[in-house]
Amino acid sequence: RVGHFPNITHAQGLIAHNLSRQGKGWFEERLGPGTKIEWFVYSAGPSAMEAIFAQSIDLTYVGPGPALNAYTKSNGAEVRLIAGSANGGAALVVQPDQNLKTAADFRGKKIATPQLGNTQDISCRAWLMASGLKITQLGGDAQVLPTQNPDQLQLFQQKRVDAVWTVEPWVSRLERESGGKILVDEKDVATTVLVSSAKFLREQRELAKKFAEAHAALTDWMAKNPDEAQKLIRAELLAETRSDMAPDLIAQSWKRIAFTAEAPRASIESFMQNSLKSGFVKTAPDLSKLFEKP
Amino acid sequence: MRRFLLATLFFVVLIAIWHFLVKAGVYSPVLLPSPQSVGEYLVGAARDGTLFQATGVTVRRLLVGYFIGIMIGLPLGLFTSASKFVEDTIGVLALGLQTLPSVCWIPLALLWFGQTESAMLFVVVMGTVWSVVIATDTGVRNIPPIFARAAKTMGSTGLHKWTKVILPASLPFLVSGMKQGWAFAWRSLMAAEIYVTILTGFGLGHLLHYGRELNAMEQVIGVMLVIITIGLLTDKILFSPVERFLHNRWGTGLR
Amino acid sequence: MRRFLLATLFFVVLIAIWHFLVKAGVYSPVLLPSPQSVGEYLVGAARDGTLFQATGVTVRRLLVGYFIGIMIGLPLGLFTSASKFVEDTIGVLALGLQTLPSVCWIPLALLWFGQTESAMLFVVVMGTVWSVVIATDTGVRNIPPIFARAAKTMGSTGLHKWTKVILPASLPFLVSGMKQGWAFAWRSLMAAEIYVTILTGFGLGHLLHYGRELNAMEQVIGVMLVIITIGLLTDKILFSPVERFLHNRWGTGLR
Amino acid sequence: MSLQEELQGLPPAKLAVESVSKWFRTSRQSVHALDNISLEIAEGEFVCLVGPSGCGKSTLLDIIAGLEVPDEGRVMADNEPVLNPGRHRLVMFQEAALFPWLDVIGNVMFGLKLKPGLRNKERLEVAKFFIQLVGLEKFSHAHVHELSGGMKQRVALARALAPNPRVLLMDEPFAALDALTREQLYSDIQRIWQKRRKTILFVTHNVREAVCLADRVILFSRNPGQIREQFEIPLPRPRDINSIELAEHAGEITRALKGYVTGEVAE
Amino acid sequence: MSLQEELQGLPPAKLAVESVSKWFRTSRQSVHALDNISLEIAEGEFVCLVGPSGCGKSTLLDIIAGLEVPDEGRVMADNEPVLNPGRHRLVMFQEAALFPWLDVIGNVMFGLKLKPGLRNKERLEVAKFFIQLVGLEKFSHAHVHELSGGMKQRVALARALAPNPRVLLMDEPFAALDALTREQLYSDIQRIWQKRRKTILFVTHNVREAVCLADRVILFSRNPGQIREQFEIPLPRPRDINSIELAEHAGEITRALKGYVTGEVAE
Ligand SMILES: Nc1ncnc2c1ncn2[C@@H]1O[C@H](COP(=O)(O)OP(=O)(O)OP(=O)(O)O)[C@@H](O)[C@H]1O
Ligand SMILES: Nc1ncnc2c1ncn2[C@@H]1O[C@H](COP(=O)(O)OP(=O)(O)OP(=O)(O)O)[C@@H](O)[C@H]1O
Ligand SMILES: [Mg+2]
Ligand SMILES: [Mg+2]
Repeated sequence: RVGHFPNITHAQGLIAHNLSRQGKGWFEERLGPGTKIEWFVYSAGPSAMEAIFAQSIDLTYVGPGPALNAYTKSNGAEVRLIAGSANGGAALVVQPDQNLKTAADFRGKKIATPQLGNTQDISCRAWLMASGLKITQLGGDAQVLPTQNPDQLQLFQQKRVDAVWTVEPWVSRLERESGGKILVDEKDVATTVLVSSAKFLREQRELAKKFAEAHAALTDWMAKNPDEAQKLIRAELLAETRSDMAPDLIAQSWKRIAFTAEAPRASIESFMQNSLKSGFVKTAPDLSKLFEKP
Repeated sequence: MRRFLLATLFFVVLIAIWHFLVKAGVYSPVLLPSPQSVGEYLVGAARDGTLFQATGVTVRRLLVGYFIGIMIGLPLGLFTSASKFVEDTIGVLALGLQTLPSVCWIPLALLWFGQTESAMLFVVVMGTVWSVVIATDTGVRNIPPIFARAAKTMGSTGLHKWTKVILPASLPFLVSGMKQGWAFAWRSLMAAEIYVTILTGFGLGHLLHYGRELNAMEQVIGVMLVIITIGLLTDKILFSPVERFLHNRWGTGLR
Repeated sequence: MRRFLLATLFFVVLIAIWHFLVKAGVYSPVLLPSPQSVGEYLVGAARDGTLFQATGVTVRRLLVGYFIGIMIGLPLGLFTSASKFVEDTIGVLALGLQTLPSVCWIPLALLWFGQTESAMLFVVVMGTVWSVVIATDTGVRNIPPIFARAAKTMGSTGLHKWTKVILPASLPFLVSGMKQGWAFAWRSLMAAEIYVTILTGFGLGHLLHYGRELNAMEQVIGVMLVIITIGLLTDKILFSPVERFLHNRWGTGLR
Repeated sequence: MSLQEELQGLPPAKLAVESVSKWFRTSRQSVHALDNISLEIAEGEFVCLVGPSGCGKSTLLDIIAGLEVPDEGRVMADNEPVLNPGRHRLVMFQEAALFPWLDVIGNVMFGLKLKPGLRNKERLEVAKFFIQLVGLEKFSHAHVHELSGGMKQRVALARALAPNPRVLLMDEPFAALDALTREQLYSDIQRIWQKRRKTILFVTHNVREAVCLADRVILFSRNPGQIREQFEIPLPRPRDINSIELAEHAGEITRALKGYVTGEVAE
Repeated sequence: MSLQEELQGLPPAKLAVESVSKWFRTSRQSVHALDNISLEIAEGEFVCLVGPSGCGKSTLLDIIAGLEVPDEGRVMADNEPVLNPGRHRLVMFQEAALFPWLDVIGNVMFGLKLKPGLRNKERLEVAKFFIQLVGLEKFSHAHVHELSGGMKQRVALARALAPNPRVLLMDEPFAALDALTREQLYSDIQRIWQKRRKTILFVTHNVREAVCLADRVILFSRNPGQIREQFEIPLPRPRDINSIELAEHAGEITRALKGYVTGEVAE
């Protein structure tokens, strides 16, 4: 039982789900006969993590933020990060006519992030603070406005925000549809990881191991066959959301995302540091149990 | 006939205003799509079956959830109005719980039902049932006491009194409560469909959500129109006849 | 007194069941936190002021939005019940719009008001007003016609008729409608606070939402308890006195 | 305007009912409630309507008041067609029709407040006068549901009399009252009527009551509602309900009434 | 059970009101509605209550029915204390109190359906019989709001008579009816009562009506409600309301009634 979101950053999940749908399941073939994969689609991290807690799924693709939260909340008891999935794809997009060059230029400006305390939000705050701006949760020298992705686009178009720090496909959409310029491109920051419930890992380590291997193989295959991968993604997105995504948008987003099965240890740790700095976490949790290679 | 024409005219004017707002370019066409593009979306989605399928899934869930909500809420409401103890416990709970947004029920639903159709129904039922309880309770409390007195002296007690006197006497209130309950059911289901994604069925809530996620405003507005239409149809099919019957029987609504 | 004790006992038993459910370890403690941890969260949040501040912000928005919703919905409902034309246009719109989930209003709110307090109020008002319109309309239509007749023959027309006869005569219905409207206002505000993040105030909806985002179920349940409590208090402060007054005047509710 | 002047008030109105017919049609049946009724009531005349249950008396009152629209014919008040209800033609309904959201004095004040040209103190004074007239001064602030049947009817009476309308249409105003309260009110009503000279149309089932109060008694018959006969009552006022002349007139009318009914049966 | 048998039915009950007092207390005032009322009604007796408006007649009926609890004293029916209302002591209220969600025949059937030991066909037969008795067979399926005042009261009468209760408590059942319909019903009620021998307590403001129907007439006075005098009516049945003996009795009672009231005023 595996979960993922209908997002381009969850490419492995999308592709594998689509293959299962076609009856030529990627994981099914590699996990040995008799293994059935049930796919679940989530629209947000907390739901996916709740499903892990409720033990209605065993594994899921999810952002590092919710994964880390869930780990902290359960005192390291219930979730394990078993592999990376995608890095990059997040960027700071600014209004073209605002002439914003450095963090210091953002004094008095409004920056939208997808969600209070999520990866981009924290990166944004850390980035601003790094250049001496004072940022608090509800204000400071620059206003960091947690705003839902679709609304960001709208507000950006109306020029009601000066910049947006967000992920694909929104970065590409901001570029294409509102002429946004990319100021900061987070190339090696993790955006998606593969998480497993600790119980599943304990009880079926063999299976988990095979799954992680298959996941890595899939990631390699994607790097070699980008066109086919994008076609599968588009088909799956259409099936799951009944809404079509333009192929060139997928292609443009694709360029900015690096798919990797490597567990993004460094990125998670620096995320942790940033969280500490921007005051979202009071004490750093012990991350030692989080990473576990099956 | 004249009424119908006037009403149609009104809606045509509304659409025309919308059209010219878009034409005037006050708002970006991405944010406010034109009536045509919404129409195109609707035609397209209707052609490939998405719309009917999603509507079918949603309406089925809605009816089942609403029906369960009423089956639970109505008797509970009768109990709260009948017994001080139930009033002080369930009644107080209902008052508090009816203001809870549906999102609160989702973790519990997942916990108890897992990722199933039942979880979704649970959210809808929780969104509906308390308002039905309260409407029923209020309805019963507002019955002119002479009806209950007349019934009692003819020997009506217990179940007979509740089903043959109290319920029909509070019907005007109940129907108004049921209408509100229906709106609650809708809104809860939309929340449930957005938060509990399950594979057993793809409903209008999902369509709305993903339309929004992809900033496909013509999809969002198209789905909104479908929801509005269903709301209107339900009123005409489910509630209007009952209301007409009531007004006819009670002699009210004449002005 | 005995009533009070019984009711208290009931809630103590509820909490005890919860406690033992958690103790038994049937469900993950992350999803179902113990009463103690919820209590600790509440105490902590009360100490550092978060809770009071958020409650204040939310209640202020709620009251303002609800009040505006009633100020718009009540007259609109009177109009729909008074004129066939308004009934066929605004009335029909209200029937359709009341089933729309609040999330549908967010893009429009942002479009028209940007990320401001007004956008949030707009969502709350849109969530409340249609249900108030419909409740008012139903209330007016269910007035025993003899009241209107008696008033007319004494020369009451126009505004006087509406304010001195129709409104008071439909009060029992209106109050029940206002109660439902209040629940709608709450739920819409929670949705608005989840979707429209603005910096002018951090409300209970945000607290709830971030609790969920951070998998902090004790925060979610803590906020739920606060919402339930506010719901109960409002009922006791806002609605109960009116209902008592009504029952006293009409001679209903005695059983 | 003082209370005394107020008690005199406006001139009464002339009513003319011109071949009015009314049907009530439902999905199940059609009731012919009034059949070609023509009737003239002079200014300041006191007319009583007597007739069997369901013959259309209340319906006629509603039509004269402007609350119902006749299917045929029309009603003229002071040579103007009646299109709408209005405070110059006030109805006291068969049911008390008191407003539950107002107390007794509030109900009596309701019509007074709609009357222009009075100060609020005067209104209150008038209201109190009429509440006292019907003997309910102790219950001024009682709620409607706390009143007995007869008390409700007395409040409705006070509410109808207080605004001093030019035409008063009363539907069995004394039905729920005991004989003594009635007799008291007969003389009060006559006194007020003589002072104020208003046009009154009064429905009753009590023939003696009709003879005691009316200038003219009109007999209705049923199925469809029609005027059968009219009786002038030339007795001097004030009349005593127990007097012998009155009883004779009443006897005559009662006989006529019975005749029609038995005749009706024979037809 | 045939319709004939059904019309005979159960034996009547004996009622005893034992020093009952009742106050109505509101935030504004306290009304002493009944003051130490004691009253025995034999099996199958027909008793009429007469008294001024607001003297507590309806309240007494409610207490006997078990709808109100007396503040002092108690009511015994067949030597059992009355604690709850029940179908053996049926009240016909002062207001018609018909159920708007049922049509005329539905209302009349309501009480019948609660009576065990009857087949549905028989119930329908009984209901039709009583609807015919009150002359509403044409309106069997009319809605309540389509009836005239008198017609509502007749439906309520049919509803009260149909289930043949052992005790019938009637509150001004003929107030809204014309003289002829009344006279018809006087003889019908007497006939039914003689056949069925039920205990009847009957409130009226019409002294002649009381004398025509009752074995005993009880006079109430007001403030607080008390029994003032009782009159046995030894006239043979069936009685004619227009007979001279009846008028004499009525005159006697009316004089007594007036005496109390004037006496009251003097006190
Ligand atoms: N709203 C209505 N719908 C249908 N029929 C009606 C309506 N109002 C009155 N009727 C019918 O019209 C006829 C006359 O009714 P109306 O109330 O005028 O009688 P009435 O003379 O006042 O009788 P009563 O003395 O019993 O009050 C009755 O047969 C009644 O059933
Ligand atoms: N629910 C109540 N609350 C307060 N007072 C009441 C209530 N019911 C009756 N009363 C008072 O009790 C007294 C007696 O009322 P009741 O209805 O018994 O009079 P009644 O003899 O039936 O008069 P009527 O002939 O006018 O019907 C009245 O003064 C009335 O105001
Ligand atoms: Mg009438
Ligand atoms: Mg009474």
